[in-house]
Amino acid sequence: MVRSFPTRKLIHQSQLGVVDFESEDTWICATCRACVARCPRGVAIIDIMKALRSVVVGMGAGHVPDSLRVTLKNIAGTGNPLGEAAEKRTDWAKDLEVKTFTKGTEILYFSCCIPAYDPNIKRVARATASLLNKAGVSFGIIGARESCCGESVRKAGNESLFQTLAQSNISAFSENGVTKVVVSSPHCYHTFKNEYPELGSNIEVVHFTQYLAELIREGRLKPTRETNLKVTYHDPCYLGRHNSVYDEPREILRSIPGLDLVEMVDHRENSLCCGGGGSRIWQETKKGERLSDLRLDQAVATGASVLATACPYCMLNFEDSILTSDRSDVIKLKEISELVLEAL
Amino acid sequence: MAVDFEPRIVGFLCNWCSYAGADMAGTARICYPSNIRIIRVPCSARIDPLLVVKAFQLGADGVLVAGCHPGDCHYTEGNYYSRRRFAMLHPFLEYLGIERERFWLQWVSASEGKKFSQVVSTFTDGLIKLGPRKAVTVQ
Amino acid sequence: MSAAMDQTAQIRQKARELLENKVVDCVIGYERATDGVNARPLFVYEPEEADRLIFDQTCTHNLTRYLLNRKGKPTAIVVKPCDSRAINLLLNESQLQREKIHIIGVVCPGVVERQWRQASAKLLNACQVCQQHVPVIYDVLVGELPSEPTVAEHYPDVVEMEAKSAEERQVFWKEQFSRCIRCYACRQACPGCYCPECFAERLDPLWVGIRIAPGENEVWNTIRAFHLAGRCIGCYQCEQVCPVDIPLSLLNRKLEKEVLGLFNFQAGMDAETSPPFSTFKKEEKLGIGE
Amino acid sequence: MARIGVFICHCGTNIAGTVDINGVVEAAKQMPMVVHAAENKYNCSEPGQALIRDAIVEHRLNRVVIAACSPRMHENTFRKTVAAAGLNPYLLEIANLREHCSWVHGDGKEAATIKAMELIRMAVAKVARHEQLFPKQVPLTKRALIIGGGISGIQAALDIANAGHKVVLVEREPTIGGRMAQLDKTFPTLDCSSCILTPKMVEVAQHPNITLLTSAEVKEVKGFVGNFEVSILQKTRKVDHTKCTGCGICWQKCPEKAPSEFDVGMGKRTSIYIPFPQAVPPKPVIDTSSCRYYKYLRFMEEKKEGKPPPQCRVCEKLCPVNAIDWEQKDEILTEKFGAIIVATGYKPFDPTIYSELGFGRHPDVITGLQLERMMSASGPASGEVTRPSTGEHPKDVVFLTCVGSRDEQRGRTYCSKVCCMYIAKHAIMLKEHDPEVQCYVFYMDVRTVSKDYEEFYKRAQESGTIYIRGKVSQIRQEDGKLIVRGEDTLLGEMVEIPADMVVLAIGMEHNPGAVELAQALKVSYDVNELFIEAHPKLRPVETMSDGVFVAGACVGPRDIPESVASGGAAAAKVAVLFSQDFLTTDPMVAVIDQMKCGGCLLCTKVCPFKAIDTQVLRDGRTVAVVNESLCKGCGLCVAACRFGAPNLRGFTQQQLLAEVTSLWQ
Amino acid sequence: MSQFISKQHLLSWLGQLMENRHLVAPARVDGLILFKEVGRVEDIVFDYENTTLSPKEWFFPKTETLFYVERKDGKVELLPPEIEKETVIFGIRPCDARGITILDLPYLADPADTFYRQHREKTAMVGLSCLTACPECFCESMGSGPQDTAGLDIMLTEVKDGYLVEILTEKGKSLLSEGLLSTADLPKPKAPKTAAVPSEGVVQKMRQAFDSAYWSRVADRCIHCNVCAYVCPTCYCFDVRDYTDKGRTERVRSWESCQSPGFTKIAGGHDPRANKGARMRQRFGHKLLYFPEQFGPLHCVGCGRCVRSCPVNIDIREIIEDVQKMGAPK
Repeated sequence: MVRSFPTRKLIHQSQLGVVDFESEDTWICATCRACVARCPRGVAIIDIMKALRSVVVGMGAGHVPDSLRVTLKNIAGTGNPLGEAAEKRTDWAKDLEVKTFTKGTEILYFSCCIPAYDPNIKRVARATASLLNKAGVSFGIIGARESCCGESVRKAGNESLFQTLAQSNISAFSENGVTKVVVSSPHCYHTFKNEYPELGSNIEVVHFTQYLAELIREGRLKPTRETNLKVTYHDPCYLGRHNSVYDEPREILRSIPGLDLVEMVDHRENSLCCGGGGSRIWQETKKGERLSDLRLDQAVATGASVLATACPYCMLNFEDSILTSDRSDVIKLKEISELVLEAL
Repeated sequence: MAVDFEPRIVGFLCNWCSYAGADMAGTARICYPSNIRIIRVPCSARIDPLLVVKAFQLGADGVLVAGCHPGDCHYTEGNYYSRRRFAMLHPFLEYLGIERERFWLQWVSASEGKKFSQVVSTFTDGLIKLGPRKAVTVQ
Repeated sequence: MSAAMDQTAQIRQKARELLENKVVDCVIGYERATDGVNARPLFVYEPEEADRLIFDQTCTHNLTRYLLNRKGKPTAIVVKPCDSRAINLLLNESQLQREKIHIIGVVCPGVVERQWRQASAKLLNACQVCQQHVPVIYDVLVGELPSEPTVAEHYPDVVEMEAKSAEERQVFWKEQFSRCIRCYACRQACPGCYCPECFAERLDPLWVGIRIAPGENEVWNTIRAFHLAGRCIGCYQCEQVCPVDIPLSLLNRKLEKEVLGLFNFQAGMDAETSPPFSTFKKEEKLGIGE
Repeated sequence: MARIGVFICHCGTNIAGTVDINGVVEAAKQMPMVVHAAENKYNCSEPGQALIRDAIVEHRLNRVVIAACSPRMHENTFRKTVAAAGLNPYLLEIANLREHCSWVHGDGKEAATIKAMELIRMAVAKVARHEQLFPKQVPLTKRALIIGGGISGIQAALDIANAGHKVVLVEREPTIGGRMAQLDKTFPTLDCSSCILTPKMVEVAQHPNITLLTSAEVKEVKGFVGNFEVSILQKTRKVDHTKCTGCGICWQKCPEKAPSEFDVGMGKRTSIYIPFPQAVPPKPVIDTSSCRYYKYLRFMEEKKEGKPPPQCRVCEKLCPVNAIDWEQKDEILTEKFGAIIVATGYKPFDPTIYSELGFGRHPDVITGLQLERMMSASGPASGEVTRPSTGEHPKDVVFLTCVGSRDEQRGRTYCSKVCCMYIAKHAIMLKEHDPEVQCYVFYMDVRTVSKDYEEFYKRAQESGTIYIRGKVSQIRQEDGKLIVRGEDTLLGEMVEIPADMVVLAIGMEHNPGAVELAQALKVSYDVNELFIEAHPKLRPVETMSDGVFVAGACVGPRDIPESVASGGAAAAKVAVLFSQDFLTTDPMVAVIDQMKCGGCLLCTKVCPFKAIDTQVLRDGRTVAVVNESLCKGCGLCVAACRFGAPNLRGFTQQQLLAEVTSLWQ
Repeated sequence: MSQFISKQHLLSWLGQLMENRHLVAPARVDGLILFKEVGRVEDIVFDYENTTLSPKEWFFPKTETLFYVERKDGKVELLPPEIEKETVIFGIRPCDARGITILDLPYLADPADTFYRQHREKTAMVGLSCLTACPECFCESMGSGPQDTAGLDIMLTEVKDGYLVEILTEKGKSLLSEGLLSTADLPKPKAPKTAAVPSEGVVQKMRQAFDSAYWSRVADRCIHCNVCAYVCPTCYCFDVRDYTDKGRTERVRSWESCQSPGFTKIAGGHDPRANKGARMRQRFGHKLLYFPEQFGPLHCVGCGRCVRSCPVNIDIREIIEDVQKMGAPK
């Protein structure tokens, strides 16, 4: 039974101004938006959580969880949460012929830091890049000039770091004449689409599943290989509930011949969060309190052999849950672009 | 600029909202400059652009038209039409040399006594700053 | 001039045909004026007279004026594109019945300024920025469709006048209006001015006296233009007929530009769309009263 | 020639405190056409009015200017004073020296006095051009139309009919009774709903002054207060109600079954049916979508292959008075009315959009109204509450409040007022039906707003119902039980309750077709498509459109006492309207000079009240003419017209121009 | 031997006149040539065919206050306006001067119009004969001519670097001091030929054509814009109305024309000359029938302004030819 999280208590405390910033509760919220979607009073609960955290980070009222503090320092220093060197940002694309973005290239592919640096999530960026090559799309990456989108940084309450990251990304985009960006992570998608415009960016933002669905519809990519896999799809909160993108991923999966798509008991707008949003991905979650374990049980309960998703943070959490509950033989974890690549 | 220049202002107020708002300013004893002369009309849509042009021809320094907030009109649609009519007259008068600050359209509801007095004071100050209408002599 | 030649021939032939089989009782067109250079309106009642009809670059008049309160059988009329917009205006304001008019539409490359006894080559300033070379409404079309020349700025003169300071504009208009002799030729030439009793002739309420002086002239010219807001179809006959050459089109075109900007409406494009002052939108932001 | 009298009021010190009254009186004497000017301590007082009356007679005044307080305050008082002196009440103008001068220019006495003089000069210039105006008498049809046969409509109909006026009650459903007829018991007295409703329904049916039109809808409304012309669509019932005696053989023998709308899916009815036993009129209608004969006719029409379905027509054979009439067509009736009362009621909220609650997926999740039908003795289960899935008696019942109310995400921000109480009623009655039942109620707030409601809520708690403060996040089906998962905010923990049955307390919503009716009646409606009253507090049953009244839940969620009260109130308003033989219209309306009208008909397009029609003159010209009963006197046409043909009496062009020019005389 | 004045002397003479008199002369205004009171001699235009508007407005002003009525301490007072300073109109063409003499007939006939008479007495006319004639000039057919001196006080005829001077009236004599004049035996240049218009017997022909349908045919294209009447040197119709302002009533007279819609509207709203044909016939009837019958000469001086200004080219010469061609009335 996952620990019940006292949202209303926190809201009421902040109303009365008696928030206990020392308590761990301020850092529990994964900003999965289930509460905001349901609140009959339209209360902006996520913004309140963000505000509480910015009091801690900004005015030092409490203490930031260690792992998060380290990650924020990395992002401030090297522009990515893992503290890797900025130049190595494009190593994942070494052996694939991926052009660097120049003026006139049609779209910029923004992989997000995890697929760029994390060894076992690199396959997502590589699969996406090869799909774009296969479809003959004019795309490029801007490598070192690009830094973390800052979505989780802002949700962690570090507004000033978010502003610097956003400004540097926006100027990188405008310098290179970027007009359209395709992203792998729903978190980058969310912040580029809804938060960067506040700072003056007006480029077109498309999530990879939306772009891929279009490519398949136009016939520039034709999944032909027969795969008799039973697959269930997990709606990442920032793609589904935050930005109501539900149908494209399913359309892609159904376009793969022989693939049997089954839905988990909680799906689409009622999907259960993997626990990675709102900078939770950079924090330790005690065993037994990991939402991704619960979500994995639901995936297994559908009898599917493959759990598909479209978010690097979800990939990290599910990868971890599969290992800790050693069900790697029961269910495989695949990103949507991997499944499509295998079916070409 | 004459220090004791007292602009002559004609105010057309709609009976149901802005005239009542002016009454409200009265009952609340909120003072405002006394240059405005208020003419009561049933609705802001009753004010014929001819009346505004005639007022300026006779020598008015400023004309204020006040009506209900769009949506509150006692006759449901009156102020929508007057908004369109004066949205056309305003740039046209400016084009003919009557400065922008001399012709105002303002929405004042029956409870906005305070706002009415502010509108009149700002309007009057603007006109004092602008000075009297220039009597252009033509051979 | 050959294009004009065959347009004239087609018009004459069309007019003779209409008159012979009694479709109409009169054809209104143009004929050569007594100075041998310009054109003047012509009312043709008999088929033989059809050969007096001409059409060339000097046919500047807007003939639709003559259609107002015509009784009896239908009338045929030669119509340039700007004139055709006047027909739409009058249809929208239920002054004409469509079945009572037979429209001979003429493709118009633009007409020249009317100067007595001199053939001027300078296109009317309205024609220089005209974006409509084919009538918007016609029964039969004379002349082939030219390619539409696109004109970037449709109101260069108005923009230039708007750039002036309030002081300059006030002096400019005061001088122009002081010349006005209140002959009301601008009203008589305009298809949009058909009021049974013009506001300027009203004794009670007395909007405008008969004194021909700057004060009264200003009210007359301001309100005449404002009564055409959202209705002026841009034939600018008022400016053509003004004996003292007051640039009246500068007034009308300012209102045209405002109506286009605020309501995206152009007068006379069709007879159905309701003109700006006859309708409204609840949420529209018009930059006034906010 | 105008002989104007100016009466300047001290208003105690309100005006005299700032304005130099004597100076103003002297100035007034010099003004054109002023023959008498006097000051008065209090114009509006009895001695003050007497002084005015005497002065009118003594100086043979034919115009009066009162320089005192705002016309919005005492215009009518002074009109009566002037009329009492034998002068036409409209030959009067009021200069507002108090609110617009002395009270707001206290700091500049000298400027205030000059302004006072100029305000009077404007009033004098305007009153000089006033003409005599006479209110007109318009004949009045003393017949009332009531749209909607629910409890409010019934109450209004009975009250008006008992006041001696003819009434036509139009109801869209085959029977009157509305939502209340679907209820079993009513809170807080728990008396049986049909026992208190059906007598009133019968009274309506038998009342000589009431004509009842069921299965009928109002299509179009023309005209104005006192002279409405309404076209009503009488939908065909395929049964001739003049012949039918309501013996019931047909609906007993009809072989075809269809889901009963009245029982909200809890029961079935025959194709030829009366919605419920006590229906009024007790005469059936044929539902052509499910009737076998019509299925046969449709089959033949589409000329499909294969064997045509049976013709049936059992009802036609068995009917002793052969009242079945297949040829009966829809027909439009046009009737004249003096007043209209809208009582179209509400529609229960459809909770399917709450996907997390599983309504429509789990059979045991039902709405409050469905439970009501189950509990109703004349209902499909004749009072026996069973779980729809298994048919057993439910032991654990969970109630959810605010389903479709107080929820911004679903666009229903208002509280529906009755759900908390009918949940308490259900809890009490379930306990009476079966003492082992355990009821749970998930609530945000329990609202007990009227007399004996709080005590009723306490009774429900005492009957063992557990009230849990919190909202339910999800309902899951698990081995035959419904797991209701929600948060108990007082404990601060999540709770899960295995339940046999879940009842959703659905709120009230606008009735479909409300917007079209509102537009036909020119009554405004709000964002929730509920009718808007003329004034929420002071004129709750009137609307902005004269002669049209509203009652019951079509204005907003209302319980039965309020619906009955508003029905009665609307009826009272109609009775007041019908108490006079003629309607006097406001004389300050527009008038069009047909010599000046150019026939462009712009005024007919812009008039908000469609009060301007066209008329063809002898010389064939089409000109505009004002219908003085519809015109509200806004003057929009006067300013819109280029010809200057229309003029607004009381605010003519001449008067307003005179006011403007008087400032520069 | 005729008197002569050089260009410089002429300019200095005009400069002197300006000191104590209003000097009105043709000046360029926004591309138009109009008679205007000039402040500087340089503004005067010498090479022009004719002004757009005729000089009649200096004798019969566009708008004029006839008298004021004021209520002073109970009494009602009538205050006629005074015209103090004298005016000299320089550069009048002979046809316009002839026009003024024609205006004299109705205005100075008993009972004379005091305002017109004051203007006439106080205004001197210095004419400038025409060296060239425009095609639409037909002054000779109307009893005038390029060198017709009727109505003028001084006639100047341009010759090489100066002007021949003919002093015609006492007023002219008092204006031009001898000193500036010298003598020159230059021949008078030949008068230019103007187009002939068959004006003989047009009065009888007009009376015959009174009921002809010709008038409504011609009037078809007329838009009744009053321009012909306002530019015409001989039209003299006006409208009179009273206006009160600040307690003072003023009787105002302004130009009016038989073509304007309300001209003949009588009480009750009836207009005897409502249709276009009747109004067209009224204009040309007055020019060619009613005026000659009442005063003698034709009421047109052939200046051609109405021919130039009419937007729809209703040409009086064409009308006269058509009327002459008309046979006996049907």
